[in-house]
Amino acid sequence: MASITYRKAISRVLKETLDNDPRSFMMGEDIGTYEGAYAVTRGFLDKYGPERIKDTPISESVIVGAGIGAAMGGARPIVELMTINFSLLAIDQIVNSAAKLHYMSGGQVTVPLVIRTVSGGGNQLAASHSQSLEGWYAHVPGLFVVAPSTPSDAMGLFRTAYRDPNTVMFIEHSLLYGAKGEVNDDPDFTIPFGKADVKREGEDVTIITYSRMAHVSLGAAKRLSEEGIEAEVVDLRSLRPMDTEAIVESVKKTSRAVVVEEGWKPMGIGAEVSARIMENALEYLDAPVQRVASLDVPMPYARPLEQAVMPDEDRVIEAVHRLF
Amino acid sequence: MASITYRKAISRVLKETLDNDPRSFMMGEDIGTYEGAYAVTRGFLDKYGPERIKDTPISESVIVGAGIGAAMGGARPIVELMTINFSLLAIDQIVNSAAKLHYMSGGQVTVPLVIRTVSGGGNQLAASHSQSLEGWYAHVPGLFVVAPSTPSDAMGLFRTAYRDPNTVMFIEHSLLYGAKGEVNDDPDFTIPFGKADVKREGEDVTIITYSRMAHVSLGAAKRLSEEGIEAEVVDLRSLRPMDTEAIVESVKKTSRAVVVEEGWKPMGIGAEVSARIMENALEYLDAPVQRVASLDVPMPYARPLEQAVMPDEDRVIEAVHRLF
Amino acid sequence: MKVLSKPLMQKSEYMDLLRQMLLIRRFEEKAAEMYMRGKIGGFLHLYIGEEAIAVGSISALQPQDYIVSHYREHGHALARGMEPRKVMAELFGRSGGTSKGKGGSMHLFDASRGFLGGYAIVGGMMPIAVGLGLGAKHLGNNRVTLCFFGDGAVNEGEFHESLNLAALWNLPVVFLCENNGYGMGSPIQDTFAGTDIFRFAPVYGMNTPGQIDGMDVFEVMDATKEAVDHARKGRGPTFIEAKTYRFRGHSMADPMVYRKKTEEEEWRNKGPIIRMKDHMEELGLLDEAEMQALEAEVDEIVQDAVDFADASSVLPHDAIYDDVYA
Amino acid sequence: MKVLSKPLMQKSEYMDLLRQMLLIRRFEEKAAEMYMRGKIGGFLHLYIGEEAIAVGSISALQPQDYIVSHYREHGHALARGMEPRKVMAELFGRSGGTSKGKGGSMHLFDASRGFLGGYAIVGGMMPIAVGLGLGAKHLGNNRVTLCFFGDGAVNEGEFHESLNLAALWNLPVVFLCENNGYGMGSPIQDTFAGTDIFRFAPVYGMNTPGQIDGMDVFEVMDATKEAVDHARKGRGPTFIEAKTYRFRGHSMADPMVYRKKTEEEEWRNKGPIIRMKDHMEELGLLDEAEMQALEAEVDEIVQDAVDFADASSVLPHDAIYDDVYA
Ligand SMILES: Cc1ncc(C[n+]2csc(CCOP(=O)(O)OP(=O)(O)O)c2C)c(N)n1
Ligand SMILES: Cc1ncc(C[n+]2csc(CCOP(=O)(O)OP(=O)(O)O)c2C)c(N)n1
Ligand SMILES: [Mg+2]
Ligand SMILES: [Mg+2]
Repeated sequence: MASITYRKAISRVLKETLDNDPRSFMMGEDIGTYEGAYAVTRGFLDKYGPERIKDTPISESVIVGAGIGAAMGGARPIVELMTINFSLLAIDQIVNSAAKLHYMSGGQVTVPLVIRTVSGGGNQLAASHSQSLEGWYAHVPGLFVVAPSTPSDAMGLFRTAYRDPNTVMFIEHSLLYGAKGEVNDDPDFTIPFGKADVKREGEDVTIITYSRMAHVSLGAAKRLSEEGIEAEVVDLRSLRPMDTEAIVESVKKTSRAVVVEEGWKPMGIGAEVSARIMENALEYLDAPVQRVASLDVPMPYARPLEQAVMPDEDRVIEAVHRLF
Repeated sequence: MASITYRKAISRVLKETLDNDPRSFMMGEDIGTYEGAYAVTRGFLDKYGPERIKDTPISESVIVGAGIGAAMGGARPIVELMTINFSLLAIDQIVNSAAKLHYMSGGQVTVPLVIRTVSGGGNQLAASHSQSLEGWYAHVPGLFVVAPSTPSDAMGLFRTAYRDPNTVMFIEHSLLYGAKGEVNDDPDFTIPFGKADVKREGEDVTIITYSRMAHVSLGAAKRLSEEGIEAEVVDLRSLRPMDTEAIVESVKKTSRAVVVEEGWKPMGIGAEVSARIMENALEYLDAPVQRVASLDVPMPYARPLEQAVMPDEDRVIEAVHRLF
Repeated sequence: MKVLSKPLMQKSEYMDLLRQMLLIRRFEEKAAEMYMRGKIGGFLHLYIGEEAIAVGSISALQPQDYIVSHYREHGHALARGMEPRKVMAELFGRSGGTSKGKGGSMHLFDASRGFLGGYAIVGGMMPIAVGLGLGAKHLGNNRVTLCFFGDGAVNEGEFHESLNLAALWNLPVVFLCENNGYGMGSPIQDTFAGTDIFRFAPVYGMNTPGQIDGMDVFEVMDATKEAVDHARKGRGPTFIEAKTYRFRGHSMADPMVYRKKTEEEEWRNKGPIIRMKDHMEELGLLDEAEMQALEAEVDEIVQDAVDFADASSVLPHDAIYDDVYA
Repeated sequence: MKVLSKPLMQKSEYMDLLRQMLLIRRFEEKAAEMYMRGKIGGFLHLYIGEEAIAVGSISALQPQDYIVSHYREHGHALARGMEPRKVMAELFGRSGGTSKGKGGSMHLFDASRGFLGGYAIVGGMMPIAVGLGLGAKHLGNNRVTLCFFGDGAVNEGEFHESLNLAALWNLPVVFLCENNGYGMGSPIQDTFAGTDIFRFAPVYGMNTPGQIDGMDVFEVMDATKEAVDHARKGRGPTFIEAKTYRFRGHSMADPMVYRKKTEEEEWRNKGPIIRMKDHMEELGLLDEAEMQALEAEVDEIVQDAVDFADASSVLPHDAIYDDVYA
């Protein structure tokens, strides 16, 4: 067990993959010479050469489409879309091809493709560059969607994603690359899809969250603890499939729940979690499930405004208070 | 008051617009010579000529982008995307430009654009051509999203959409074009955004729905009535903004709710409605809000399978029964 | 078709090409009939008139090669040797279909023959073709990918992203544009600002024979052979524009208001089957009796396909959940 | 720059072009400084080295014309006459900024000057430029749209969809590709299969002067004048490829590992300002004192912009909800 950054963890598991499976290669914008917009692939081009670390044109649709084709043909591409905002230029390929080819072919073809991308705000990149759209992909049957919050989860989930015969959206967060955490050295350490992780135990309220908001929630939980409220923090990790059981189990214990997400509220992850609690644990609730999400606006550029738009510890605490 | 089809109603309100506002024009794939994939623009090219009824190349991104630009410059384009499935090829322009330009410019520019498109399944068009993705657009601040279920609603909402200075996604349903209904002859009859319509009153259960599923729900309500359950059918009509008040008011009266949508369940319209009821009317509920949605699979081609995937009266009734 | 004094191939090879084109023609005619009778649903895009392209080009492939196509792909499927029974059953939405009835007319697949799909999103197959080429290159398995698409697809951005990447990475892909002059009801001159589609190829530094006669099965075969060869030798992609015409509407739902009858007539007279037949007759390779025998043979296959499809059951409802994930 | 024996314009016009380029240069240098001091956040893409393009091309426009650009648009904004104060305040994220601090460096707008945005999605401004042209044509207001984008944007499908539609509908749009040889860290030859971007134009039947020297403000001005004229006369769009170089990194976050120092040096020596200055000196239009006065004038404007920005407040939090809907 060593403590490394989220960036390092992803970098390491990518290298491990490239080392172990000659069918694998990476492609994306500026992952080679530039070494990655978030420096995840630093040193990769030197180590693996341009045939396996492929810098692409700025052509998101063919980047993903070519990943699909290569995967169908037996190669194991790992595609990087620089951010989830740009994935909108490839969303047709993801949704209409990757997610559906297995089904439309009656099971004849598979698309074992991992699409890595970066979600979230917080870098003052303004409205078109600060979105959290992973919920859209999790809407679509045929895809898997994971969004790790820690180095260990990133490694465990990446291995599962890579070994899976389906297309997996692997959602990273730009503000987490520097976050440190312990990782398991076992190269066979994997985390199954659809398994949430209780990142903190507590008896009084359940906070369901994922990705960067898991950290915000843990911060809030710590402060709540000081006032005597013990929050259980359930990190979904996997958005499709979603671990209803873990959510319900925790809510049955605490009778109160808050969902914290960085995206917009309507038709978001929080709505889904709330609806699942409604369906599976209504009778256990002492108060209505609260949703904490970004404000319902395009992201403004100015730092104080941007900070006010995204959920923070204060807003999580406020939501918890509303339950008591 | 005359009874006309949904197709005719939309056709009529489009003509009225073209007749009254010289700034307006239409553009889209095969709306001219071919007279529209769903024959909504039959006779338009002859009547208005190619300068106002513009057949475009199959280039969804520039179709929408050009609509945005023309709207910013003071024209009043009405853009047609043949189906919502193809809107994925234009979604970047819709989400990253149309929805955000007003905000990113600090209020300097506006994008008064109506994007008409067709959602839903039921025509055996299989997985990539049968989706109900309007919830995605309703996720995005900066857009308005409406999805009328009747000729009258279509006319009233279209007028509001056209007169609005923002971008509006106007969602039609291919299986509704032949549906008839009374329409108001007043050319100033409009329906405000964010106003649901109670399509049927009832005391026992609330069915919240929109678009074609409003008809399915009404059918179910009729049958439920025969067994003594009076369902209130709330047609959202507008998905952004969504009429929380109408939902809550009805649920307070009935204490039971089912949400019926044609799209997939996770992060869908039903999730959102359920979460809003959770937040605003939990204490009034006698049973957990139920969601009825398409099965969580890509749409199969074979008719019996397709029919089994989409919600029908039986499934709505079943969901209602679960509440008692 | 070049006027020849003597055959360039074995008679059996001529017969085979003719048989394939005829099979497609009759299959499509039967499909239209079945659609009218409500046996087939959804969209049905017939390939009638364009048979020479599928038959000519696919004959240039080896068994390990890949094909991807658009939604007007019955012809490509049959030319690749996919079983007419299974194809028809797929159109019927039955469990005996190529996708067990889940894909339908627009989504034919036969992985065992490298037929990796009809794609219903215009242009959507092109990035995937690039990927198949990329995968083949990466794995070093020497497979070539043949990618069919229409003239309308040229206006999708993906067309260009695909051409550029294939050329940039020198991938073994043959892009074959079936230019039938229309995208639904829109004539190409109303949607494409240029005059010749193939002229994009040189801008990307891509090999191209230019525009070829898509009604001439030999011209298509030769051009594709060269392109496949080029790809197989590691020299990269080729762009072929084959001029053709669809004799029927865009789909069965097409009201057909946008074309002149004289134009249709003209093209019909240039049809691939009529030309092949005349050509073979001129060369003394085909007589009336042989032609009748061939028709009978083909009709039987098609009728058998319909019988098979009709007898095949629809998948049970619980199979709806299969094949979502592998 | 052509060697001339006598000036082609008034001295004041020369001075004006030089002043504009210098203003952009100094503004950008100051912005870099402010970024390092934490006054500016997000991405900051400097225009240093490319000034001749913005200044030359925009000088060919009339006040009613439109401009759209990418995220590297401070130069275009200033050349259009947008107030440096407001631009700097926008970079600072302040209420005195062009978008009240909501847009930032990548999203400058000034509707009063027809400056309709910096766009942060590569290629995203091109369809919008087509639409502005379409709107102008529809409304008959004779406005021309000038659209800036980089060489990297050429590989986005939207580039082609836009060129095609503009050419097809004969719209008054000037596409100006700022080919600085790189998209982030990727040299164009690693991402574009062709050799010359402008060669797409003739395939679409679009007017083009080909590749011009983007370091020569006059060449840019002349080419754009012709293009704007062409558009204004109803003859349709023009495609201009201007060769240039960015002297700095892609953004302030660029580790700059991918370019040779010698290459950078070479281009710096061809820089637009140095060339203009030399040119004017040769023609006897500029002496040392005038240059110093100009620098002082420009420095003062830039310092004033910083002072203004610094004094401007951030919007109050409740203004977050404004401007979502009109
Ligand atoms: C992205 C997308 N846009 C629109 C459509 C609707 N559509 C189906 S086929 C077609 C015309 C395509 O024409 P072409 O590529 O020339 O092929 P052809 O039908 O002539 O063989 C259109 C517009 C679609 N399926 N996908
Ligand atoms: C759709 C999209 N993909 C990727 C990016 C990330 N990105 C920002 S700028 C850039 C390079 C663009 O290069 P070019 O068009 O040559 O313009 P330059 O920066 O050289 O002026 C990239 C890849 C983006 N903003 N949008
Ligand atoms: Mg065609
Ligand atoms: Mg560049």
